[in-house]
Parts: sequence; C-alpha cells; structure tokens
Amino acid sequence: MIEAFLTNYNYFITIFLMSAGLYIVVARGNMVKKLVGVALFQSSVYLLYLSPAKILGGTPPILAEGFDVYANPLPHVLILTAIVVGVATLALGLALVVRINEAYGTIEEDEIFAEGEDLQNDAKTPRVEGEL
Amino acid sequence: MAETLINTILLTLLALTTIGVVRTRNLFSVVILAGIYSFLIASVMMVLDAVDVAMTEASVGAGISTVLLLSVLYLTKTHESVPIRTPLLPLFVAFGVGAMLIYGTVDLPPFGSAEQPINQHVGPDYLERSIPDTKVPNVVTTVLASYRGFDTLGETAVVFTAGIGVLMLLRRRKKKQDDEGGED
Amino acid sequence: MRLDVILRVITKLLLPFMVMFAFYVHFHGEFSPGGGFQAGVIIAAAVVFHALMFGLYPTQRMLPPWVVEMLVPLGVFIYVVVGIVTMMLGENFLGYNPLHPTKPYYGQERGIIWIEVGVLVTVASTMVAIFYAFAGRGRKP
Amino acid sequence: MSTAALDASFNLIQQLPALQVVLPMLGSVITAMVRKGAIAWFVALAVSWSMPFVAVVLLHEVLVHGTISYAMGGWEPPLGIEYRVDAANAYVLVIVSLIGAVVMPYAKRVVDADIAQENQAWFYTMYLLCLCGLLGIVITGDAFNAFVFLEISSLATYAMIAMGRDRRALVAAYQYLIMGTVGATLYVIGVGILYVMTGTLNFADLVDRLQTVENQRPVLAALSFITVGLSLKVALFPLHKWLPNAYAYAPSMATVFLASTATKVAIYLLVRFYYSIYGPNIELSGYSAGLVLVVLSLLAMFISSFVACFQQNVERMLAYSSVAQIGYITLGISFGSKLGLTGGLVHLVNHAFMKGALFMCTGAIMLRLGSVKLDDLAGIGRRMPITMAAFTLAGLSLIGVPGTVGFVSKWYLARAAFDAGQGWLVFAIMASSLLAVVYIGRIIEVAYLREPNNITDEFAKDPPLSMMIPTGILVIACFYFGINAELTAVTAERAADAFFAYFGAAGQ
Repeated sequence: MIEAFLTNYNYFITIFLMSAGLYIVVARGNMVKKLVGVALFQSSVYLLYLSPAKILGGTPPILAEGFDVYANPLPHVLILTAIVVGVATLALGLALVVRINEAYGTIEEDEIFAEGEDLQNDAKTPRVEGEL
Repeated sequence: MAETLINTILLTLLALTTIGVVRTRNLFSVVILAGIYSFLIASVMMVLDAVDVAMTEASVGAGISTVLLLSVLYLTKTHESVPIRTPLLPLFVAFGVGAMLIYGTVDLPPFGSAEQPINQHVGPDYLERSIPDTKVPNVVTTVLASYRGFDTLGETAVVFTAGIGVLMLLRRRKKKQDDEGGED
Repeated sequence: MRLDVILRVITKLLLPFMVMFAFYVHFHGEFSPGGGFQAGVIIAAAVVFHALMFGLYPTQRMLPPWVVEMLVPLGVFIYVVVGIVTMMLGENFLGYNPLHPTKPYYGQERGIIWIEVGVLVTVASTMVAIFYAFAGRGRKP
Repeated sequence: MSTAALDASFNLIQQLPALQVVLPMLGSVITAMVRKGAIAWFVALAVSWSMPFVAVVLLHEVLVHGTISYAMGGWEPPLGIEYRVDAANAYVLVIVSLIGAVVMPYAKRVVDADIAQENQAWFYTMYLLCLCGLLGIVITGDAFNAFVFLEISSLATYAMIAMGRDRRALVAAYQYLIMGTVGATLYVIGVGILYVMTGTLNFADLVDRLQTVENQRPVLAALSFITVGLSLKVALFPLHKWLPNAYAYAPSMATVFLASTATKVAIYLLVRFYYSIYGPNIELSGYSAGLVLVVLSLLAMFISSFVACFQQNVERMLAYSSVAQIGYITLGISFGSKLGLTGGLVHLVNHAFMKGALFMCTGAIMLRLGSVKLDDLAGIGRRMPITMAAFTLAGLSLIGVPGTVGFVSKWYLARAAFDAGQGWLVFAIMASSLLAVVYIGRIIEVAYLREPNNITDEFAKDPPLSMMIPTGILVIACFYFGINAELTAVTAERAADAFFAYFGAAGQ
C-alpha cells in the first residue's frame, strides 16, 4: 500500500498542484492571483511529463564515457517549450492586467463587473473610449 | 533510494508552498512564494535528471516571472480582495479534474522504471543516434534544435508573439521623462 | 540612488561576467546544459540588472528601445532563413545536413549553432522589450 | 553552389507543406521589422493571397496522389515532426487560407479606423502569426507541435482582441487568455498521458501504438482531457463564455477573421482525435461521448440562439449565434457516421462564409457609426443599402433558406440524423432555425422599417469598395455553393473519408 503510494507519489503531487492551480483560477477574482494560478497549473504539467522520463540510477541525457543509463531527452525538450509558452502567456496576461488597471482602476474581476459595466450590458457604451 | 527520498521531500515542500500560494492574500507574498515554488520545482527537475529544464525553470520561473509579477504589483496594488463568489464551483472543478487525473494516472507505469513505453519507443533512438547524426553529446540540444527543431521555431515564434503583444499593449509613443524611476 | 555606490561598482564589475557566462551557456550548450534560450534569458537579466542599478534611462541610452524592437523579429528571421536555406539546398525545412558540403554532422552542427543564435536574439530582446514596456509604463497618476 | 544546381535541387511542390506555415511566419517577421502600417498591410496581403494557392495545390495533390507526408528537418516521422496532409486537413487549410485572403483587402480601412497608427504594423504581425498558428495546427501530424501552434495563434488572438477600441476589449481578452490557457494546458495534459502510455507524439504512430495498449483507462482519461481542453477553444456549449465578449469587442477585422476560422480549426483538431486517432480503437457511436455531444450540441443550438434573440449589441448577437452554429457542426460530428461528419464539415465551411459576411457588414456599420447597438441601426437599410442587402442575404443563409449554403448544411445534417435513426433531431434543427429567424429578423426590422435618427442620417453610407468587394465575394459564395453544392459536398465527403481512413496508408 505504502509502496504503491510512494511509486505514484510524483503523480499524486502533480495532481494536487494541478487541482490547486485550477482552484485559484476559478475561485479568485484578483487578476494577478489568477495568472499565478494559471502558472501553477501549467507547471504541474512539467512534472507530469518529466516524472516518467526519469530512470532510477540514470544520469542526465548528456552522453559521456562510463554511463549507459540516461533519462529520456524528449520530455525535457517538450517541457522546455512548455516553460517558454508559459512565461510568454504570463507576460501577455500581465500586460493586459496593467492596461485593465489603467482603464478601470482595479484588478478585481468582481469590482469590474459590479461597476454596472458587466460585459453583458450595453446600455452605457460610450462611442469611443480609452486611448486608441 | 536516496534519489527517491530527496524527490519525496522536495515534492512535499512543493505541495506546502502551493497551499501557501492558495491561502495568502498579500500578493507580494504570493509572488515570493511563487518564486520559491519555481526554485523547488527546478530542484525536483534536477532530481529527475532534467538539467536543461531545471536551468530554464530557475531562470524563467524564478527570475523573469518574478520580475514581471513584481513590476505589475508596483503598477497596480499588492492586496487581494475577498472574492464574493461562492467556492462551490471552483471546488467542483478542482476536484473533478483531480479525480479524473487520479483515474487516469493510477495505471500509469511506475516511477523510475526503464520498462515503460516512453523509455522504449522513441526516446532511446535519440540517445543512440545523437552522436552518429550530429556529434553533439547533449542530446537535449540535439532534439531541441534538430530532431524537433520545428517545435523550437514555434517556441521562438511564441516568444516573438508575446513580445509584440506586450509592446502593442504597453508601449508609449512619447516617453515622459518625469514620472519614471526605472526601478521595479 | 545616491547611496548605492558599492552596488553600482559591483554591478559594473559583474555585468561583463554575466554576459560572458551567457555566451558560455550558449556556445557550450552542445556539451553541457544550456543553449540559446537560457543564454538569452541571462543576457536579458544582465540588462535588467543594469536598469535596476542605474535607472531605466541610462540603460535605454545604452540599448535604445528601437534597437530592441528590431531584434525581436530578427531572431525568428534568422531561424526561418536557416530553414529556407536548407530548403534551397534540396533538404526539407530545417534539415541541416547539406549545410556542410561533405560531412552531414558538421552541417548539423552549423545549423544548430545558427538557429540557437536566432533563439538567443529573440529571447533576449523580447525579455528586455517586455521589461522596458512594463518599467516605462509608470504608475497611473 | 551555382543557381542551376539550386534550381535542380529545390522542388517547390515538395516543399509546399512547409511553405504553407513558413510564409506567414516570414511575413509576420517582415511586418514587425518594417513598422509602417501601409507596407505591413501590403506584405500581409501578399502572404494571405499566396496562401490559398498553396492550399489548393496541396488539396489537388492530395486528391490526385494521396496523402503527403513531409518530414520536418528530414528526420523520419516518429523521430522528427511530420507534416501530414490528407483530404481532411487540406480541406480545412483551403478554407482558412481563403478566408484569410478575403479578409485582407477588407482589413485596410477597418484597421486604419480601429488601431492606433503606430500599432498597425504590429497588428498585421499578429494577424499573420494567428494565420500561421491556425494553419500549423491543421497541417501538422504531431500532437505536441499542434500545441505549440495553438499557442502561437492563441497569443496572437489575445493581443488582437485587446486592441479593440472599447476598454471592455481588455477584459474580454484577459478572460479569453485565462480560459484559452487552461484549455491548452488541459490539452497538453491529455497529450502527456497519451505520450506516457504510447511513447510517441506522432499521430500516425499513435494510432498504431494505441492498439497495443492493454490498459484503456489512462487512454480514456487522456481523451477526456483533450476533449475538454479543445472544447474550451471550440467554445462548445457550456465552455463558450469567452466567445461573445471576445467577438463583440475585438477590432472588426479580428472578429471577421476569428469568427470564420479560429473555432473551426479547434473543431478540426478535436475531430482528428476522435475519428482518426481514437476512431480505430474506440467505437465513438457506441461510446457515451457521442450522446453527451448530442446533448451539448442541442443545448448550444437552443440556449445560445435564444440568448442571441435578446442581445442589444448586434456583434454579440452574432457571436451567440456562432456558438449555436458550432452546435450544428458538433451535432454532425456526434453521429459518428460518415454522413454526419460530412454534414459537419460542410457546415464548417458554410458557416465560415456566412459569419464572415455578416461580421464584415457589422464591421462596415461600426466604421461608419462607431456603434453596432440595435437601436443605433434604425433605418440604416436606407442609408447603407448595399451593406444591409449583403447582411440580409447572408442572414437568410444563416437561417437556412433553400438555395443558400445554410440550407445545404442543414440538409446534410437532417439526412445524417435520419440515417442514424434519430429523425426527431430534424425538428430540433428546424426549431433552432426558427430562432435564427427571430434574431436576424429583429435586425432587419430595425434596419429597414424604422426611421433613421440624425446620427445615422449624417454618417451612414456604404463603405468603400475595398470593403464591399470582400463582403460581396462571401455573400456570393453563400449562394453559389448553396445552388451548386457539389464542390463543397464532394470535397467534404473526401475529407470525411480521410478522417476515417486517415492512416490507412500509414500502417496497421
């Protein structure tokens, strides 16, 4: 039982991180916090890919004399890409947050929607607004 | 055994940091915790023999992301308001995804074994072919730049897209020399 | 800003080493961990470091925003051009083998170095551009 | 090396699959370098107009010579990334690139109006990157590569939406960013589980190796992650919340382009997973996913159409209508039969024409009036007669009047429903069309039967030819392919065949 738990420990933590990240994304209204949640959610995927690539007793996939068990390099490459995608998304999201803060004076979703400005309602659309 | 032990401890710390991130309302602390999280996950990656990834995560997750988050906090505010929404839906979503993942991952091959499909099928080919094909010993570089070089082109394009997107959103045409301190 | 003479002197001493380390990470990426992406981030970190110590405007005088904004697409351009050159040489897109007339693995090596340069340029300049964009925004009055 | 040798070794036809994606990327780089709106527009125009040629040649090659496999970097497939073109993705490539080509001439005026001068060139950069990403998703034969290009197109989309003139565009873009990133990450989780179970990312290889996997549970979990993740991108019914705001507040050009292409590409990828990769291994019709999809499609068709009836903002109305129309497409897919898939694919193209035309008209109204609120449209039919005529015709097509493409799609869907022994669905399709009559009718009533107010009197007039001709082309397409349904239908049938027997050549 404990044995089984430990062999899958990586996956359990991965799942915990994923759920926590997703929880932040859905539960929190603060836009910065949400982006941190998204980042957590994405980084849990890194573990999902990297854990199976590890071979116990192996070494990093840099070929050298005297080693013959190496970790699988492919997931490493995929996750490098995923990390870059993650930071790119974060940067763009934060730029949006800064602009939203300038336009609304708040970064709380609840306050933006409470302003009577919920996105459904079109009653008070100014013709042209914000900086072009 | 030592590998497994270190792995377990680091992962537990990771989980604890995550709880901290979820519970903290001071955004400054959240950002610092997220930085700690990134360093921890980079250490886990070291244990998992993913050195290139660990290096990237340490510089990107703990470095660039933290700088960006801090500069945004400087431009906005550092405290999160209490959300007025009910926690039921989020809990449902989180547990639903968690349950689905448990369902999906319980039967995955055990940790650290060489006898699983990914360590049998394409992965070993890269290790075998890297030297004859390219004479490059770091297989991650070979796969990144050559075998899956097109993914890396896409990745560079993603960075490019985000860069131009941020510039479109934030760049000011005329720089105002007065209200800038430049430190954040 | 006036009191951190020590920090500034140390920064000036450190910066060349940071950039040198970045190039080490870049060109040694075939033998040890690292590559264009990591090196780009380190170079960007050096620029950010400079801006933190000396202020945004001295940094922008040293490395003007328009230069950075030109470099952002340049990296992708280098990458794509490598691919198009390999196409012209009769290989598929990004097939580096014909880049060296006789020995395919040297062709691979050349291709890898060039595309890593592309990655480095785009990543470093994008990170700096993003930093400039955020730092230049200023708090809303 | 001499030029003669270059010419001998460079085979254009062979390199087309790569060019399809590389050209837009190269174009985006050039537009970002020139920084001048007008030149950037010209570059974007040149690239967009070259794309349909590439796509059509590819489609022709595929229909005549069979599946094309293009190994990126010259590495044979499971090792490297493969571009694999068959009738199915060539068909989607053609539609995406055609829409891109039609949108570009239209773009000049609306971008001048919507986007600040210094950002225009970058806006075209984003457009080209979005096009590049969408084409990359469609053409690739590699699950992870699809994710990378999904992110390129998504990030470009967020940036484009945020450029809308209303401040709510920022919030819409932010919400889409969060939803889209969660969706893409769920997709990556699914692909990761598949990868751990099979050891490969190549679609063709996945098909082969999935058959040898004994333990089906992780594989099913992977499918559900991929489904939910892509459904967020598709805006499948309960996950559609981002779409109306994004379409309503984005700059007109972005709305036209995205409404006609972005969700379609996500649908393509979903179908690829269901029919091509899982198809041989999991019987879709016997599996409850089919039923779930029917229910969600019906909910989308009714609830979204119903909500559309009560919108004040015409672009939002059309956006909700898009959610409903996506319901038609997924309904066709859910039957699990070739006929149903053909119907879905026909509607995928037809909807691109109709919605493209409708959003082009609202873009023209936006250009003249600065608003697309229903009340501001009073009497606009008299002041912008050609625009509103085009709107009405495209609207008729959306309703599904015989002789239009909308009718053709519904005809196929109805046949597929009968074929699947679910004749009652025909009534559902008809009832949902009635709701379309209501919301399109509301606009037409306001536009033609009410008196124009003074703003309309002063500013409303038909847009310049550069905008009317693209609109006209799409409206004509709505009717041409409605009367002469052969071309799309036959191609869609071949595409459906290709989905089913995608990897017939690859192995088994």
